[in-house]
Amino acid sequence: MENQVKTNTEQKEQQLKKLSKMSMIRALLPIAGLIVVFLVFNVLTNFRMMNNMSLVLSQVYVTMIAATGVFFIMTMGGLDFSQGSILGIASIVVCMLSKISIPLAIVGGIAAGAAIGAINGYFYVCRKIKSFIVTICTMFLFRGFIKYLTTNAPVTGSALLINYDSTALKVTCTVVVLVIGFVLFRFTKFGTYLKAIGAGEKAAMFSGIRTDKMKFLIYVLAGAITGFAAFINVIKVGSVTSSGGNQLETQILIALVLGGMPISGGAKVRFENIIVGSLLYIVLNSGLTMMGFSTQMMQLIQGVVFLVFVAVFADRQSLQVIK
Amino acid sequence: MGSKKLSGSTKGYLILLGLVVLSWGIFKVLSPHNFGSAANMLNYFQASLIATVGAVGFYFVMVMGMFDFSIGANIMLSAIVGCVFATKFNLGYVGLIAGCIICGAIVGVLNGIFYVKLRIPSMIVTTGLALIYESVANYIAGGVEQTLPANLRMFGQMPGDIILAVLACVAAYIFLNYTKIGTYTYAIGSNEFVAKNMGIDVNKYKVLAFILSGAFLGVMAILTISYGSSMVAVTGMASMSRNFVPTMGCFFGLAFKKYGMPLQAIVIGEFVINIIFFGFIALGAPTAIQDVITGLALLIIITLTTKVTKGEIVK
Amino acid sequence: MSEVRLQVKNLCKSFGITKAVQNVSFNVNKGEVHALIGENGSGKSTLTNMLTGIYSIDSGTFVLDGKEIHPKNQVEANEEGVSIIVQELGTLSGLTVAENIFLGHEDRFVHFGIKNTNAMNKEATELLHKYGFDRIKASDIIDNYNFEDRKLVEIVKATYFDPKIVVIDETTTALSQEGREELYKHMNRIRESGNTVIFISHDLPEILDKSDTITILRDGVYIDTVKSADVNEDDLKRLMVGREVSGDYYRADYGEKVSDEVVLSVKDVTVPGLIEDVSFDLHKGEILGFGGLSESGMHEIGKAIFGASYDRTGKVVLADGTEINDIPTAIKHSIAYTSKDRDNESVVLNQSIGDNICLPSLDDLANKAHMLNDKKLKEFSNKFAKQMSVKMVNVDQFVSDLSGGNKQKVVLARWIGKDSDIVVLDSPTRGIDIKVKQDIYQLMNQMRKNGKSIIMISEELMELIGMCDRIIIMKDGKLSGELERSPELDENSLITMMV
Amino acid sequence: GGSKDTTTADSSSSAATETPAAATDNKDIKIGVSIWSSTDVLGSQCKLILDEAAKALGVQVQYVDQGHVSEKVTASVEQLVAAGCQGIIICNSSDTEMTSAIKTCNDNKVYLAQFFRVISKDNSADIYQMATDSAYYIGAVHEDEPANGEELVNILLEKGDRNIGLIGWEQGDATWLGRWEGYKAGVEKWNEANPDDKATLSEPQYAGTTSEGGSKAAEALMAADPNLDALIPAGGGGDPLQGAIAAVERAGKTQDIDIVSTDFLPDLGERLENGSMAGESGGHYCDPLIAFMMVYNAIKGNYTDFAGKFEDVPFPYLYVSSADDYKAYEQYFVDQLPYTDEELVAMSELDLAGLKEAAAKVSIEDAAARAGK
Ligand SMILES: Nc1ncnc2c1ncn2[C@@H]1O[C@H](COP(=O)(O)OP(=O)(O)OP(=O)(O)O)[C@@H](O)[C@H]1O
Ligand SMILES: Nc1ncnc2c1ncn2[C@@H]1O[C@H](COP(=O)(O)OP(=O)(O)OP(=O)(O)O)[C@@H](O)[C@H]1O
Ligand SMILES: [Mg+2]
Ligand SMILES: [Mg+2]
Repeated sequence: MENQVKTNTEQKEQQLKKLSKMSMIRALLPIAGLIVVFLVFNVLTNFRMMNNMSLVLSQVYVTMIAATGVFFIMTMGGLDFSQGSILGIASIVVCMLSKISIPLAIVGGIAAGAAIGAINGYFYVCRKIKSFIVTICTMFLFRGFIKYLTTNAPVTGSALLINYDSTALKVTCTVVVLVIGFVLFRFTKFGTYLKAIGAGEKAAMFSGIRTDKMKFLIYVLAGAITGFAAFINVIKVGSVTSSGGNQLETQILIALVLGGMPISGGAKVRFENIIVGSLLYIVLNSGLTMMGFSTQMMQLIQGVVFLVFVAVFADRQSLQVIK
Repeated sequence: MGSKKLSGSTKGYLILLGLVVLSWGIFKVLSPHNFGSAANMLNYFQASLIATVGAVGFYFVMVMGMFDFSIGANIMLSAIVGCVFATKFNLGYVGLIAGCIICGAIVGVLNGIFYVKLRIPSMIVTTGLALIYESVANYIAGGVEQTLPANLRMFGQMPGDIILAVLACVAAYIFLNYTKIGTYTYAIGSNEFVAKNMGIDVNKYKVLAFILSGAFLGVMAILTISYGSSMVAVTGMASMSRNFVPTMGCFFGLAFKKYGMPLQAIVIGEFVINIIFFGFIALGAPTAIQDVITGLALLIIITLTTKVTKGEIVK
Repeated sequence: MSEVRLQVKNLCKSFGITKAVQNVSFNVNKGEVHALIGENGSGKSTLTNMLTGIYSIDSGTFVLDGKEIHPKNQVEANEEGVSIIVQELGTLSGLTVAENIFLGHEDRFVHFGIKNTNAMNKEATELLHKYGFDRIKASDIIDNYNFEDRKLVEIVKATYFDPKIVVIDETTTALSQEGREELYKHMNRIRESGNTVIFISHDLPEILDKSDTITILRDGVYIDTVKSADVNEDDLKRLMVGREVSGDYYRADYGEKVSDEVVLSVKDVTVPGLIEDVSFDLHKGEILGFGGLSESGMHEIGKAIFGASYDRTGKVVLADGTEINDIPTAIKHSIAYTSKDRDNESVVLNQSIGDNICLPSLDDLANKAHMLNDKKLKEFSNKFAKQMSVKMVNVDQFVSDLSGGNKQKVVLARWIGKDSDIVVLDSPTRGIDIKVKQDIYQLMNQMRKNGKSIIMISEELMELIGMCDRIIIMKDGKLSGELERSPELDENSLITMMV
Repeated sequence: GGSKDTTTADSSSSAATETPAAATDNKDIKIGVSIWSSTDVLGSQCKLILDEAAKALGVQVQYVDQGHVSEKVTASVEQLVAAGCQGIIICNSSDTEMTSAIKTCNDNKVYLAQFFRVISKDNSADIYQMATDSAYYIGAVHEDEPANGEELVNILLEKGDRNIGLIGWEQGDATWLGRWEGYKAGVEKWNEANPDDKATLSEPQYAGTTSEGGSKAAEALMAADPNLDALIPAGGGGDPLQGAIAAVERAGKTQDIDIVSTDFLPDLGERLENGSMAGESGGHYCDPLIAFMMVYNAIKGNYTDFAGKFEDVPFPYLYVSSADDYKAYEQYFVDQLPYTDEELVAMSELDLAGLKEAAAKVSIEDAAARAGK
């Protein structure tokens, strides 16, 4: 009897070790996927992708920066569909202020993004409305503002902005945001708190986390980060039209999910999800474009590839109910 | 004094009718000449019907806690298929109705099956599938707008549109209140585990909800193309912009679920949004501001109907 | 004389490597209340869940009235004449009372695909009337009713069709005295009508009082079936645990003087609808117990102290004058709290043991630059998990994988790690077996000796009597009496104050 | 799929520029098209003629749909460059996007021409200068939108319409703004000349690019002004126009409200006959063809020295205001493409001045004449 118990626990230990190994592998799967996809496209396009890496990457910066904020939101179990409108509004602010001074424009963009984030946060946290309802409403609302502000002409920024459009600056900004995000997430209590809120908000609250304050601030932070991304956007684009930032939210969602992020957040998220996901998204997109498919065919392939990737990467064990 | 304990649905109706009267009153005062006559109101109501039908169907999916990003793609694809059936295959109204509804339902089946079988969150699955539907719609349409000839546009005007929409809403009402599907929809939405233990085939009913929703979106497609007369197959997720109006209607339904009158709330809610929308047009406000108003109005109405309970967990 | 109703034959069920039920065989008779007991995780629920189609059977059979049954879900089980009232909440919000009662059996009211709601409501109303639950209205949304009434609806749901066997799985812990009486009444009625109740409970006196026959399981293995009349509590404990369990796992000391030093005072605390104008002091090194019926408001006391109750008025003040109004302040001033609702309010289920233990202590563990060090965190959580002897593979394991008792240990490890001076324990031994209980009592005693102050809120009167220096009894949201520690104290003296 | 090119194609982006003259084989030439959508009505017409031209010349084309979202417009240029295009034609949405586009092309030595669009010399002087200075930016093929707008308004005014409702598609879209300017100018001129018989132009309603949007906008305009006697759905791919017509029909005002627009409908002839349409301008789907030819010739080394130059190529609209007009249009622009393969090859061999001339000449008569010979 005693013996049996012992072997039982040993077995169990092994099984658990196996399980944790499995989850390790699962976490590595998107990275492997990224590498494979990258190689496949390079072979198919005669390594043109490799040769033009800086061009391919130039589309990743805004998505990746904005995804960092959304990553935090999703970690704690929320959603944000207003990101595109935030980028649009913040870009307009950056454009307008850039005529006065560039640093002011950056600060203004961040402030505008943070303000919209605060509005999201207010309705979500203080009025207890589901985050996707709130953010879909604000997405609509601010899209209206963008259209209004661009009715007579696109909002153009100062001509000086273009001087900032260098790969070095964009890379630096992205890396800075990512590194700060990573350090915060991984090496301070901030990350643990976020994960705890995502994994069990009530228990998190009873462990002394000011969950409401935290949730509110994260929405503000995500808004601010996207407001900063607006600067990177504007130095390249130079102006904002009524569709500025359109569908950024969907891109971010797809990117994060491709990166292996569980949509319900919680303890299983990894910071790599942002980087791997954004890169995977861009590589897939650029790769398919380079292959020279027609739009329809490309979209068909995109849809299938996306579903296949998610079906393979998704960690269903941790989700008991999949909504 | 006496009305201290109003029944839930009475309260709900009072709130909604109050909103109708309030929004009508405000704009009538501000713009008495070109707003709010009985004929105008009928027009506004008609304009609200299209989204109402979609929202009413989508409610089944939403109540179960799932989401659908392929609404717009579904409407687009169904409208194109219906139009092709009606015109290219010369099937007339039969083709239009059958084409749209069957196509919508098939899209629903696909959404449901992929969601259930792949076990991926519905939000993600439907995003991926929306890409595919758009592309398929484009292959069918071949880059030409599909135009419904004037003699097939009965559902774009009085009384055809009202009849179709009323039929659809009644059907939804019956499904929700007088069939097992309705009960099980709420059961699954409330607690999937318990529902499963009660012997409910959760997956089957999830797929059914998607099919229902899809078929109603098919009806919405009929109304849409009959109203606008043509449909073009866009790509690059541009169809997503069609998602939001039905979704917002659904939010009304969710907000008023606790009063026991979700479908009615969707109907009246969409009407209110349209009253406000046309009110602003009558005032000559720029169109862009109307999006702002729509978003804001919805947010405020939901805020007013949501009771804030401290410590409640909302995701 | 009694006829066999159900034969359980060589039943087995494993979850992965956990052998939950191993080759279990026994008989259940007609017209009896047949109790099923055993420690946590001994396989009781697994067994009855197989009987009612919630779990599939690995091997073995159930023979009901001579016929093998293999229900695939609850509805099929109902058709065979078996129903269950589950441990957790079994009603669905958003549905009406009638819809809940007939869930899965709507077909009776469906003609040509259309459900006849009126007929359904009418029948439900009649049933509710028959059961004497007239205040519950069939057409109301179930959300309008509290937990207790919802359980009553479940009783109707599970028994209205006169099933041959009704399984009642730890339902009583969720019910107030009143609700329990209601339940007992119906158990009796079922027995009298010649049908059978399978009754699962951890409350041994209740088992002895209400059941005719008792089957004991241990670690998924069948141990014995005995007549209630032939055994006493100690016999049952021995059978359950497999060795002699001494009765003295409570603290043994009496007459020790508690310090006069007040560490925390609760002044005129009111939480609308729950507690009213409550005031008391907690002393250093004291274990202060709170007893009462489940609805008496005693659970809210813990939350009120911890700053976790909303709409609270009145004051909770520490010795140094600090007022506690929210959780972070409470934790910062060395107050710890374990909730009755362990899975929702105590542990973050889908997070690792390590993170759970470190969560409130992260500020202390961070360096001057607010940076955390993985190694340090791991050492910290390992240390306290080991100290609490949490059964785990490592601290990276998710809490959701742990058994109830081990989850509780994780919660305690967290607060020991935080080195809290005031510890509020709400139902610390709820749903926990004797071994772990013993550990927890020893720990409390140790903490007391180290000068910590403990508030213990419990529905188990024996542990209050056994552990507390002082017991406050609550009734209808108010303090209704206070008792000092003494060997003479017995349950009756508490109960008279409670009801 | 165009991924079968050999290794020569890979280094082509640089090879093309170092030795521009005729060194490039046609099959290695890849021209990128950055377009709002290659799948909607106007977009697929453009694609049709571009594909035909590419086939005739034996070059590859590659499309990227950017939906006129600024970020995507600039990204599309990068994607096309990365895909190995040696030349790109682009329909951007705002002038400022061209800064990044030109920069990307300069950096990678890829030729660039605009279609349907031109950088505004007055409003975006800096960008215009940058384009002029660039050795890779060739020029722009574009319609005179204000003139187009004025022309359409005049058709209405001459029909006696005085209360004109305006339906735009996307706020701030450059083409729309140009047309709007024209409508306003037309009405202003009329009012100056006829102070006693003034015309009014409504504030625009925006329809997006859907037919329901058009319907709703038209209904709103009709509701807001009961005396409305004319509608201009300014564009948006044809769907808003369809919707607006449907709304007018539904309201039973077909005879009372005249409609003009800039998107051709499949049943335009019928509509001009029964009065549900008063006039149309269109035929502009050949515009990208000219840009394509410019880029093609630049790659081939036939056109050179773009630094310091800005090739401004105006492209005429075709106006159709009677059923007969439309019949001819339908014959030469709908049922068949206006140019045969040989004509396309011939066009590619024109010099720049010749090409400009060919562009200016595009008309129904011209197509008829060429088809007749
Ligand atoms: N769904 C499941 N998956 C994995 N293991 C399970 C599952 N359900 C039960 N177990 C395990 O099976 C064993 C028996 O559990 P069961 O729930 O039957 O115990 P119990 O006797 O009802 O205990 P309690 O008194 O705590 O309710 C335990 O070890 C438990 O952890
Ligand atoms: N839902 C579950 N899924 C997977 N494994 C489980 C589940 N529940 C329990 N287990 C595993 O079963 C093991 C035994 O659980 P069980 O409930 O029998 O413990 P126990 O010995 O009764 O402890 P305690 O007395 O603390 O409840 C646990 O260690 C856990 O790993
Ligand atoms: Mg257990
Ligand atoms: Mg159990």
